[in-house]
Amino acid sequence: MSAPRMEVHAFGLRFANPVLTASGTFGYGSELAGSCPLTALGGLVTKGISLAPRAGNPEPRICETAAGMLNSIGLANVGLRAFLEEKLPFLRDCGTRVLVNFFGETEDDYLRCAEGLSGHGPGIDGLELNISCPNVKAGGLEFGVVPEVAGRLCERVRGATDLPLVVKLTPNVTDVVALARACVQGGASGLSLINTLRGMAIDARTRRPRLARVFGGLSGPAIKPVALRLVHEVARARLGVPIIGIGGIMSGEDAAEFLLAGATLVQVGTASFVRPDAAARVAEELLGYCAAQQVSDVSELTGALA
Amino acid sequence: MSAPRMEVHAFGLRFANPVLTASGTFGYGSELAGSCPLTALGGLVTKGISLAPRAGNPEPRICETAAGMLNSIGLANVGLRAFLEEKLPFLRDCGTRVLVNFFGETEDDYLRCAEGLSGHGPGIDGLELNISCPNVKAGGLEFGVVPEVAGRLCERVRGATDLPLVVKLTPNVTDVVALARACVQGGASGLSLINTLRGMAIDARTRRPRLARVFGGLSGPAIKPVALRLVHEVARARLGVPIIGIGGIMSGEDAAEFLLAGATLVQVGTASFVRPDAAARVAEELLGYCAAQQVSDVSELTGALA
Amino acid sequence: MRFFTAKVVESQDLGGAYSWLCLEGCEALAAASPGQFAMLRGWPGHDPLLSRAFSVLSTGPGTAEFLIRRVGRGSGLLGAARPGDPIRVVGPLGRGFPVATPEVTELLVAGGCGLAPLYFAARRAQAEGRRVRLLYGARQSCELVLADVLRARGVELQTATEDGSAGERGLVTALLERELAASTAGLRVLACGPEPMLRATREVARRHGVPCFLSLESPMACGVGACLGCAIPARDRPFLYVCKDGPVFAAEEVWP
Amino acid sequence: MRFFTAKVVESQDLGGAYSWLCLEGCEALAAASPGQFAMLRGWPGHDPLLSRAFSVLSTGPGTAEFLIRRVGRGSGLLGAARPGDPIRVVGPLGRGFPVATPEVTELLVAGGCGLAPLYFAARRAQAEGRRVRLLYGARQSCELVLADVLRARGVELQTATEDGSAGERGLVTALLERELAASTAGLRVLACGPEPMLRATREVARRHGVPCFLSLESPMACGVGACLGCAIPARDRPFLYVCKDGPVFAAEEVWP
Ligand SMILES: Cc1cc2nc3c(=O)[nH]c(=O)nc-3n(C[C@H](O)[C@H](O)[C@H](O)COP(=O)(O)OP(=O)(O)OC[C@H]3O[C@@H](n4cnc5c(N)ncnc54)[C@H](O)[C@@H]3O)c2cc1C
Ligand SMILES: Cc1cc2nc3c(=O)[nH]c(=O)nc-3n(C[C@H](O)[C@H](O)[C@H](O)COP(=O)(O)OP(=O)(O)OC[C@H]3O[C@@H](n4cnc5c(N)ncnc54)[C@H](O)[C@@H]3O)c2cc1C
Ligand SMILES: Cc1cc2nc3c(=O)[nH]c(=O)nc-3n(C[C@H](O)[C@H](O)[C@H](O)COP(=O)(O)O)c2cc1C
Ligand SMILES: Cc1cc2nc3c(=O)[nH]c(=O)nc-3n(C[C@H](O)[C@H](O)[C@H](O)COP(=O)(O)O)c2cc1C
Ligand code: FES
Ligand code: FES
Repeated sequence: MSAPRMEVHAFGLRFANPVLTASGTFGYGSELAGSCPLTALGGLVTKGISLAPRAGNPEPRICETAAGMLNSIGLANVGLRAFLEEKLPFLRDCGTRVLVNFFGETEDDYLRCAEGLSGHGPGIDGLELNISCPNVKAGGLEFGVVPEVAGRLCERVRGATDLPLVVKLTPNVTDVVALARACVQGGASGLSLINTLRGMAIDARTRRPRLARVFGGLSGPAIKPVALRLVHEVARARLGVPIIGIGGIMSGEDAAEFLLAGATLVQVGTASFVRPDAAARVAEELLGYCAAQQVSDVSELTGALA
Repeated sequence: MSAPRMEVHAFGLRFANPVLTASGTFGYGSELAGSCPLTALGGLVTKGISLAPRAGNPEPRICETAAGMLNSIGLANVGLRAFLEEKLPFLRDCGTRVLVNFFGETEDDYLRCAEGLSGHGPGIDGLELNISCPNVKAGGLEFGVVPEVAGRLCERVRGATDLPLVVKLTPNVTDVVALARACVQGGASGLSLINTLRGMAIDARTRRPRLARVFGGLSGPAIKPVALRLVHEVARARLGVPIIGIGGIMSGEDAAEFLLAGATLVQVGTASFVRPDAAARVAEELLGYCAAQQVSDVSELTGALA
Repeated sequence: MRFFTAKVVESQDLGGAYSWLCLEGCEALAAASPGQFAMLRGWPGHDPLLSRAFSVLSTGPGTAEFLIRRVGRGSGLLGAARPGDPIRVVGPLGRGFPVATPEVTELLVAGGCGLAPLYFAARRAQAEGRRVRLLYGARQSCELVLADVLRARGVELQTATEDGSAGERGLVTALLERELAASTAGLRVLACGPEPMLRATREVARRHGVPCFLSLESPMACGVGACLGCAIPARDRPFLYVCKDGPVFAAEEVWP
Repeated sequence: MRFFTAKVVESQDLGGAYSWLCLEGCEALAAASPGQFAMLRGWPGHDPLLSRAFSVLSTGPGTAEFLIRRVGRGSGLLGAARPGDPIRVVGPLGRGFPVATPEVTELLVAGGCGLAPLYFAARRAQAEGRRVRLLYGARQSCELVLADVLRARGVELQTATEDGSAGERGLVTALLERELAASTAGLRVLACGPEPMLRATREVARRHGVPCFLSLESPMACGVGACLGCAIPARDRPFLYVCKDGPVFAAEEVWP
């Protein structure tokens, strides 16, 4: 048998393979490029960008949990302008697809950020809209929990850019399918799920929360069963857009599980902290898996749960 | 300093210490009593009881995940009558507090089960109402996700029994505080949280779900950060009833964390599978923790997050 | 059933992905009978989380031996354990093979790592002066672990491999068919191995009217009847539980 | 920065909850300078999940040594590693101590497991023929690990313990105060240890007008600047990141 075909098409883009890095776990692309050859990836997703730079939350910002970690980085980022000036040049010719993750505290922030990220030619192949952010106007409730709110945001952002627009969903909701549907109706080109699960940790000796901001986002292998479930629920709803599966992927087999559950692409997050070459390794192992399982085209796996 | 006082009062009951076993992980009390002395516990919670016996789901019913496990036992149980005839006699004189967990597929099931479990004198100290069950009448949506539905169920069950009524909440919701509030308004004497997180697992080689019923409940250390967060959210809402903290407790320090987050009691679940004496050991370690931290009365810890 | 921490005394790689593990501090397993098992765990941290089920291979003064096929993470870690490593043990667990009277001849049928409980049964029969024969099948010769040991100890042994690299070429059930065709007097079949082999064994025994007992596997969380995770479909009720009703079942009780 | 799997050659329990670990296959760490660190991981499974940060203690041909204080699960597992065990390594990482010109005299101040980078600095200074003095404090004598080795190698060493069981009774900053009171000419203070000790060291150095560099710790996920988890409050911007801006900082850059 000839080598399995690993190329995947989604949102009008061609990806060399289905494995991307996840936002916030691979910096702006250059930090880990030395250990994780970008050309081995299907793509990378940048740290979340906002209109203005953000310093992030007070420390401690991270702590380890069983087979996982909590973070409350606070969406620290260099801001739109510095991103375009300082980070984009590297990404222009980095040898893989680039999705830029972005967010705002108001609808306007989101719109202006999407506009600002558009029209730069190569270097930004698509946008990933992070809707798990507190909505300042709505008193801190997240944009991503009420279908109408999320749908409206997608619709407005959709009008502000011509780039493929992937919407990243939060898992901390009763009915993810309702949200997903609203986003697709709002014009989402695809759906990324999942973002982190809300959690907390306490130091029993000091009696203090282990994160300065008390609550944080849980990621890593611990959340994989929840992530697979959400991907599968959304996939079964057949909303007509590709899904990017995210959550606890550490190996090529983990990636295959997400594809089988219904994802077209996957993202590798926390694994890159455990070993810097994780995403490239997942891609390589996924190729090995396809070869061993006599899968001639990796996209056959999508939704092929028996 | 004299030995820390470990006794706790809640729902009008005295518990020798704050550590109970969790429903579905300790059988009907006798299975593990040989390795886990019941007198060392604050109490035990039985496997969930329904009006009629239930055989449970097809196999495979369980699978391991990173620092956790999924189960879809399908609420297999001997049914109310056999419980009263065959299991209750052992519990009458077992040396610890007994809460009977129960559930139904309709409101009527719930009511009749609560009635059937009441008025038996010693052996049943209280009831734990599992509302994370598919509501047959409401087309399979769980009783535990819409505050009005959950509140109404609590109210009706409250009218059907004089026993302390603890309501066990599901974590798979956007707003657990709204649910908790509805249950307390419905007359709950206390709140247990959390039940399992909905998840799934896939065998990439066979392409099949690892559980016959595809979806299952995630438990174990993996979910502790989510459980602590939910307990803390509900505790901060100050609803005026004691909270039983559950989710991934493996050690006395884990138990202390739940108390600090706002729980009055805790339950040990999956840990009993990893070592049969887990709950007794957690109680012992919690005593050791109190002694080392110069806590003279364990109930001082409740909500004492710095 | 007891819960305790034992210590590795010796560990050997037997080839064919099998390890042999000898633990000390296992006084509590002295009363184990063939077919009973223990839940083992010997690694730090919560991943893997659950203990793994292994049949008792044999017991000595304070010691217990296990045969471990390294198929995944848990068995891989146990198979790689080194002398001095602590292993947490819950056991002895479950219902073993039925007790045999002197007039019974046990015909043991082992497939792959199903050898463990039958090795124990063979040695027990020898110790009790009962006649015993073992039919032992595997895919290839390197997987016929402990066959030499059994032969050296005088156990009557026939082997079969799928690739013909040792013993007869073919399945162990072909050996069984021939044995039962020759004579069935006083015979009782005890079998352990992969499910297809057990189903075939049951069928051959049924055809010849010979009582048959099967040692089954199923995923287990607790091993002690508390989780209800180890259900298998049964004949006269919906489910039986491998850890407490088994792992040894009369062939007609299960898989309706 | 490289990512590779090394192997334990030797491991020693130094007492006082300290282990000394020597790894082979560490050619990639040969270029490490004092103050740089590596992320280490050496256990199966996903729990613990993250690698742990350890300062390079010294490097040899293909080898690297680490001093490991066993304070929790990860350091406990690394400290208990045995010859042959595989250890995954990312390194060398971060910015080490500033390069010293021949006229600079480094005054090294170590508290507890803060010794590691200063041990490396002391040996490097010796190798380069620069004068170096080490002030080394701990709670009790058994925690003054490797002090004998340093003395035997001719490093000028003064010690202090809080309980007076070795060296002077008291804090290492008292030794520093005395040294700086005697003379500050050409001196540069390099320090590593618990935060209160570092703050006190900075204060003493500031009072005497001596340049001071601190090696800091913070929880880390990646060690390479990708997670933004290792933030510490800084003077002229909100945060600096220990793994990429440090772990060595000029004292006045941090903790405004
Ligand atoms: C009663 C009983 C006796 C057994 N005796 C032996 C024996 O003597 N020698 C031997 O080599 N093996 C024996 N097994 C099988 C052994 O338990 C599994 O091979 C082992 O659990 C695999 O764990 P793993 O982590 O290596 O594999 P993984 O595939 O990584 O395990 C994942 C999960 O599935 C479970 N699992 C996987 N395979 C099995 C299986 N076949 N049976 C039950 N659970 C499984 C594991 O326990 C674990 O929870 C026995 C099983 C049972 C139920
Ligand atoms: C740059 C740097 C260099 C270091 N050099 C050394 C050294 O040479 N020798 C030595 O013994 N120790 C050193 N440490 C501290 C060492 O990293 C921690 O002691 C270790 O991470 C504790 O892990 P644990 O699992 O044993 O403890 P746990 O408390 O179980 O760890 C829980 C989590 O907290 C993190 N954590 C706990 N304590 C620290 C700490 N002090 N610093 C950073 N993260 C921590 C762990 O990495 C882990 O993620 C260094 C730390 C840093 C940041
Ligand atoms: C340290 C850290 C920072 C993150 N930052 C972002 C971010 O800026 N935007 C975003 O959409 N997701 C962010 N995430 C979420 C990840 O992209 C991913 O959805 C999540 O971690 C689950 O995947 P994993 O289990 O593979 O890590 C972050 C996650 C981590 C651990
Ligand atoms: C095998 C299994 C069976 C369970 N059965 C029940 C049940 O019958 N009723 C119920 O309310 N919760 C049930 N639970 C949920 C537990 O009581 C507990 O809420 C959950 O497992 C989280 O705690 P843990 O992480 O300590 O296991 C079950 C859990 C497991 C693992
Ligand atoms: S393994 Fe838990 S009941 Fe059988
Ligand atoms: S540890 Fe990840 S950025 Fe510093």
